Amino acid sequence: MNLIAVALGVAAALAGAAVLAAVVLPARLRVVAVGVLSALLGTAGLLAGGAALAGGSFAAHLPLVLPLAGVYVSVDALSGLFMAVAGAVVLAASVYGVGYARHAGGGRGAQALWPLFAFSLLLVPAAASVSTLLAAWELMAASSLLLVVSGHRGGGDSVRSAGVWYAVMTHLGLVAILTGLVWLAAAAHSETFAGIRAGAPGLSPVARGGVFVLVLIGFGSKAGMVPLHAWLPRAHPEAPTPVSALMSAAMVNLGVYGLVRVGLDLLGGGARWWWLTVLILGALTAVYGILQAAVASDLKRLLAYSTVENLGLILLGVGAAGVFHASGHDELAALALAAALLHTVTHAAFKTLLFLGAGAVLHATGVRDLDELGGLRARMPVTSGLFALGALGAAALPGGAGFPSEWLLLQSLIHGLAVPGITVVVVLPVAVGAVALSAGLAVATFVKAVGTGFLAKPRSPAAEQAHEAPVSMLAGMSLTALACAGLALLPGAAGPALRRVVTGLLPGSGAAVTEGVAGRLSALGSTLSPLWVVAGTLVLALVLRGLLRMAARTPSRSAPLWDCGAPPLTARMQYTATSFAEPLQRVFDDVLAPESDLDVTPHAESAYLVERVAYSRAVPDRIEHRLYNPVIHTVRRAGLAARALANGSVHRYLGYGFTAVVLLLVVLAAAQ
Amino acid sequence: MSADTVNTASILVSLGQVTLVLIGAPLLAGVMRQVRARLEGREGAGIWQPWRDLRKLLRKTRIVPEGTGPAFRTAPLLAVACTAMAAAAVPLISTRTGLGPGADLIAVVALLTLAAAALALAGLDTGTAFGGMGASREMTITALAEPTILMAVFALGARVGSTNLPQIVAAGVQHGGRLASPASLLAAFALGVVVLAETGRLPVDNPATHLELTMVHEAMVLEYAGPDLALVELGAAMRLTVLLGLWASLFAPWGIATATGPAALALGLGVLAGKLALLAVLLAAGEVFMAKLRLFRVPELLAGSFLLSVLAVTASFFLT
Amino acid sequence: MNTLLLLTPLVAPLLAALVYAAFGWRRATAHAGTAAAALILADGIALAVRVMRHGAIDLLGGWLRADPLAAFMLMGIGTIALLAAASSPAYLAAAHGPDADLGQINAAANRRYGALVACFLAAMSAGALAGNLGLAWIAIEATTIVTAFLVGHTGTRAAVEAAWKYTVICSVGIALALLGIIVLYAAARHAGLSESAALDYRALAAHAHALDPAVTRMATALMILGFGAKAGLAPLHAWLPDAHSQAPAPVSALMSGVLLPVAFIQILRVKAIADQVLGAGFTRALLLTMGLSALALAALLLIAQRDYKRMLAYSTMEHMGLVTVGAAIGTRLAMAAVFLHIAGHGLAKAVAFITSGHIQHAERTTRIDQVKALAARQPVVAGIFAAALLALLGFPPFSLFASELALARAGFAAGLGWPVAAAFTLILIALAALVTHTAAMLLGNPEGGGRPAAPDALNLTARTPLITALVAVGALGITAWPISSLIATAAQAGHP
Amino acid sequence: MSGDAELLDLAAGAFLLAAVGVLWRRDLTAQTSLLAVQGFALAAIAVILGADQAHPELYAVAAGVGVLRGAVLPALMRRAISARATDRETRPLMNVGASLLSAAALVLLAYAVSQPLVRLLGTASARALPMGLAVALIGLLILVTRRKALSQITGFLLLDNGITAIAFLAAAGVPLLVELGVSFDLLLAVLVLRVLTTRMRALFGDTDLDDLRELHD
Repeated sequence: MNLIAVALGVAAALAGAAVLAAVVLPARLRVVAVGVLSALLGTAGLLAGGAALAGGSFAAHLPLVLPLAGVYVSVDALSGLFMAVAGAVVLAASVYGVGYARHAGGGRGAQALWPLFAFSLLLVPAAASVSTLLAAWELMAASSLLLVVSGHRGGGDSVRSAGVWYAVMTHLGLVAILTGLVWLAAAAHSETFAGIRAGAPGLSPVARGGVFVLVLIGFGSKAGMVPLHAWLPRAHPEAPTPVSALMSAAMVNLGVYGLVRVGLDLLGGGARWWWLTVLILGALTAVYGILQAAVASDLKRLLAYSTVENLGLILLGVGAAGVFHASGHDELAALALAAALLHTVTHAAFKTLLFLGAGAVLHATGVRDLDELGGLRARMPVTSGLFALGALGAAALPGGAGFPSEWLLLQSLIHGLAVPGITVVVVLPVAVGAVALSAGLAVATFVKAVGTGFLAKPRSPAAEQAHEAPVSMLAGMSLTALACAGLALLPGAAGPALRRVVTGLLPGSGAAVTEGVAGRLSALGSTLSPLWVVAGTLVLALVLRGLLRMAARTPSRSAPLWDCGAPPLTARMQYTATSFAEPLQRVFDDVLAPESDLDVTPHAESAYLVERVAYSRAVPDRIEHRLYNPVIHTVRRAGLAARALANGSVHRYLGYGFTAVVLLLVVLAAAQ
Repeated sequence: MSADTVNTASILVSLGQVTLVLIGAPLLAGVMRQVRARLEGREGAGIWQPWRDLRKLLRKTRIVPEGTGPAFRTAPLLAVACTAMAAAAVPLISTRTGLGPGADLIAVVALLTLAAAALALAGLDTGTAFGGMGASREMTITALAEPTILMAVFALGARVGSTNLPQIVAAGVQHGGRLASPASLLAAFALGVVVLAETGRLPVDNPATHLELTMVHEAMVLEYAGPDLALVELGAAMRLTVLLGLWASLFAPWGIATATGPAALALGLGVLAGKLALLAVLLAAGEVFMAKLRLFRVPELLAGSFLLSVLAVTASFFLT
Repeated sequence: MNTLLLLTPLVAPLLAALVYAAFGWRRATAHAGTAAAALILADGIALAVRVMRHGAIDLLGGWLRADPLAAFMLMGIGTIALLAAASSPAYLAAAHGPDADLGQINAAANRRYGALVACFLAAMSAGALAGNLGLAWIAIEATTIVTAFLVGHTGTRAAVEAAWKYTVICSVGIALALLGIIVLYAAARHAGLSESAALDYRALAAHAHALDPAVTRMATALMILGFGAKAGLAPLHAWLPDAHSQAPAPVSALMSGVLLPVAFIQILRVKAIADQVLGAGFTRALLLTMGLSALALAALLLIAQRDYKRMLAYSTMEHMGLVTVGAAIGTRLAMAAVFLHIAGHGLAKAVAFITSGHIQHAERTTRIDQVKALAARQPVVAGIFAAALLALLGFPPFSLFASELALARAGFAAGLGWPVAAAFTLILIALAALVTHTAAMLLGNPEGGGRPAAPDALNLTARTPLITALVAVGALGITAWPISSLIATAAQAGHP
Repeated sequence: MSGDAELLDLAAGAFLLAAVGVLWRRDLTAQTSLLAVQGFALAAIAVILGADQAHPELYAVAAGVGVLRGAVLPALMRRAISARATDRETRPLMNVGASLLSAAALVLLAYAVSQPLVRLLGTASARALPMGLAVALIGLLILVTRRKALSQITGFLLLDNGITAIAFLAAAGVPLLVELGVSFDLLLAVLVLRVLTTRMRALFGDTDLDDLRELHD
């Protein structure tokens, strides 16, 4: 009996049960039941994915489901990877969700939608026909959309606009994907992936290119690719935390999945310009995302933009893989692809942890603004520690989950210079520069997040009354933290799975990604053994500490801060997130175009005495301003102008008909 | 590749490098201060002064400021440990270091960044205005220096087809002619600028000043005293040493041991000491005639070096 | 048996109409309409089974004919009539209100309402069962006349205005159709068909080869234009928003849900004939133009929409436009998608309209900007409304997703990629507008404004049919096996 | 035989002239009487055709048509007018001259369009067929350009007369059943419109359709 089939079946059953439980059970029971069932659902997904990664596969055809199309399901290693990631995230987020939802009230609707969303995340990678993929895709979009707006009572207008943006952008993406895939299916005379695979080589380059561009737009928008990212930093922060985690760590990945599935698998690679486009857009996305994150002071918004950055890096890797593949260097392609996929996994791990941590903070203080936080390390130590671990991963520093994957990505790019072609020579250095810049800015960003959010002293009453999160939330975070640590120290453990996925897509590639003992990660003559690095550092630290202890004659004592002998320190003196980011913002002034305004209220008596100085600064999403607003305004204006078409005059209405009839008759008369 | 083999000898080499840097770093700092003093017409305190300072500081009682947390307490230790780990990985005396294949250039850079980040967090943890200011500025500079380093790595690694330090250095030793190529010259200059930035030297930062407007690194560590301060100072010196050493081994690898024989090692040690001393003197001399840049001019400098490293990459492709 | 089956859909509602005319609208008679609707539905199902078994059934020499399409339409009429009739009592009860803008609706008005709705059902059943252009025309025109008073039911200025526009525009359109019919009749007679056969759909299709192309072209164009007016297609579409916004909610539901499709299937039947004479090209071009322009108009006018009932009406126009594009594609898959879409849209739109009626009664306004935070104040109403709109926007699991998807596939497979792409782009604009307006109505917290919740805007008896209908749409989207074979055969008929 | 043809042409000409007259005259009363004339012309056409093609049942149809379109409907209209004596189409959206010119254009169009049908049928009666189409188009024109509710009803009736005329000329009338249905529907439609007109008067005080501007986007 096929384990994948069983696991998927169980997952479906669990999803149904969870929805039912959410609808019928009373609030308190409901939260627990849904949490447990969804956690099991995630586990089932994890198992199914794991089985596929271990070499299993599964295919099925359900003709009666989904009218006029029927459902085709098939799971291979690639699907398995994304399924496993999604399952793992669902598992952690569901456990966490028990505590969170109990606090948030756990409305019936939201609770019923959660398992649906989770299941759709497993369904998308399993789809094996255009219709199935689109149905699962749209199911995912609908459920997540409703979950995003489920918090509208608290959030008010921001939630509403987030929901509208998300709905429209995701549907834009859907239209693009639908057009592309349906075109592909029509051209290949088959609706199933197998048939398309068979028929794709016969397509005209125009059709292939067109299809690719369309799916790039569609899947790219889901993956937050600049300039189609606008929905992401709006929707992710506004959603309830477990939902944000699921969206940021699992849903966006599926954009990458779609691109790989269609571009590399169904279309079997393709022209070089496709992937150069992906690569360049990925680089842009990475840099733009991290820049916005670096100057953001809303914690969840910061994390959302960091998601944009990491997805940019992943797209960069995928693009590089495509370029190498198109140039016939399948080993390099395999390396780049493995790097991208590994980063997908690691990003999922640390981003889940970070979002859950941010949710715990929100849950404890009700504040998302880093400027209002601070001093949490004393009040919620566990959360702070776990968040710091996640931040280490996001900053791609040794000991962090992001480090090995970004290392692998750089390796593939560095070796890429072997590929001939002037474009490559021009593009690859820029790509490396983008990766490097985003890595550097990521360090600054997450030092800011941890330093101003959790360290120092509380800057608001809310932060002072903060308390540690309940057990279930901590449990969810700890699970993720374990995953982070594992990926950070033993990335090589993911080697076999990655190789299976990669060789499945690029048959030409040999064992480009090898893994040795103790999770050492090697790529074409370079090796990274994060375990040794971290262990060595820790050993050295301990030795030093021992030496110091011996050297110390008197025990350490505590004393008030010196602070240059300044009067007692108040929280207002601290550097806030905004002030921390100020130099960076100044450096990248031209890119970010921040809007700051300063109004000085002079004293009543004299204009020279200042009574109050109000300074406000906002860093709007510039792309959004420059690109979207004009479009929106044009459409609005068109709509207002169009009102004249229905101005109420019955004569005008009849006139339409009269004109049409006369025109028609004239045409007919002329046609004789 | 011979560099891949890890054996007791190579591990000993690494340990040796660590201890060497631990001991030698303050000396290096001493040399620089002495040179500056002399050039400025002062007597100078002698090259051992840093060591005396450290000894003094280490004897003092360890003071934990109120309201600071684990970040503040562990940061100095972590910084030193990271730098030491880097020292173990970078081929200073010999290309046969303990991490062997794991001695990756990117890893080394990451380690040094980690050290900087730890101190920045410590600065923020104090909750003082100065701590935050220092952290913010330090992180800005690091963030901007990172690309340059990695581009330089790209330029050097692309040629060898690996970012493994021993391999790069060994390649440099084998065909020294390459070192004269425009690529490596440009990379050398770019990396040099970054080294200055990363180690908080002029014109980016002035280690000798405590003037609040200009402080970067010093502002971060203002709250440290006693043994912790000693660690911080030591860490800074080690950072300088390791980076200079790295620079030397990358662009002037001559004399570095490619084996683990005692003679070779001794030679390597001597040559290294010479190179470092020379670099230190040059650096100190340079600083005498240089003024600190305004903080917001620093990015221009770094941008310039980034440009150079990009040129280095393209050059390494076109001109070889 | 057959006679019974074919006559019930006409007689049952007429009887109900008599009941209302005789006894007026009271507790005892309130559900006569519901019974008639249920009869129609049952009859439709029975017919479907029978037709699938033994093929089409004729009566009165082919004037009434039950083929799969007719049976399908009857089921649709029955279902949505059931929905509308079941929610009529609640609507009328709520319409009795102190507020002036809904107009005083007294017993006489209720009596008229009941009778007219029943007649409306009869007329639509006739239109569905018509096997003959003449009868079809009469039935469609009859619906206009009957519904004119239903549109003007509330008797306000706006209602009278809407009724006038509705009657004039639809009569003109239908007159054009009549012109087309007569021209076709002349051609058929000249081709030697007997008087009765010359208007008979099947006979015409059978002897299509004998018809004169030029004349048929003119006839077809006029008929499609004319019936198109009643199907809410450009250019004679303008009555639609006015009538839908003024008619009582259940009537709007019936119009959007079935009246337009009943007119639309006449177009399909005409197309089946014309395509044999002229080839698919002519009707395809005509229908594409009309469908796309309907879509474009709907999308444009949705953007700056201020009235949520008009919004729903324009959304109907959008869907009819899409369905027309599907008809233009005309392959089997496309036609199956068209029928599935008609079914799903009918149900969802009916629910949406009926709910909008409840919203109107609770909020005393139909302006979008005056309805705020509905989800917080009236969770049930808002939930049903939101679900219906999600269905209309084509989100799975609702069946409209499946049909739109199949439609796109069919379009690209038929080489009509560009029109389909254009259609979906327009749908995207429409979606943006609908989502924005709906979000503005539903989301937010009540402190932000809006009236306190009306006590029980939707009691159990009123909400059950709506929820059931939504569940049905969802079920259809997951699997359509109960009607899939019927749809398939209907799609096959005349569309090789 | 040829005499019949001439008679037919005569009747058809009167038919068209009546339509043009309706377009010309602003006085609603005059319009109504012209409408009556046209109804009788239509009946005459039916009679002539009946005589010509020996369709006895056409006489019955003719009688029905004459009664309905010549007497009943105009009577209905007149009653609506008599309620308000001063009903004049004072300022149509398109002034009379222009509408007459466009009517001429429409007549030409009608001729051009109906050629295939004429050629196909080839009968003497068919040659008069374009007149019917022209009347229908003129009816549409009136619907589009006249402000008064009653003028719109007139236009609608013209449209319908034109169509019926075509039915007679092209195919000697549609089946009786259909003919009955059509006429019945027509009657009802006009009744509905009349009721609405009276309501409109009650609510708006006038029947100027430009007052109907409350429903718009």
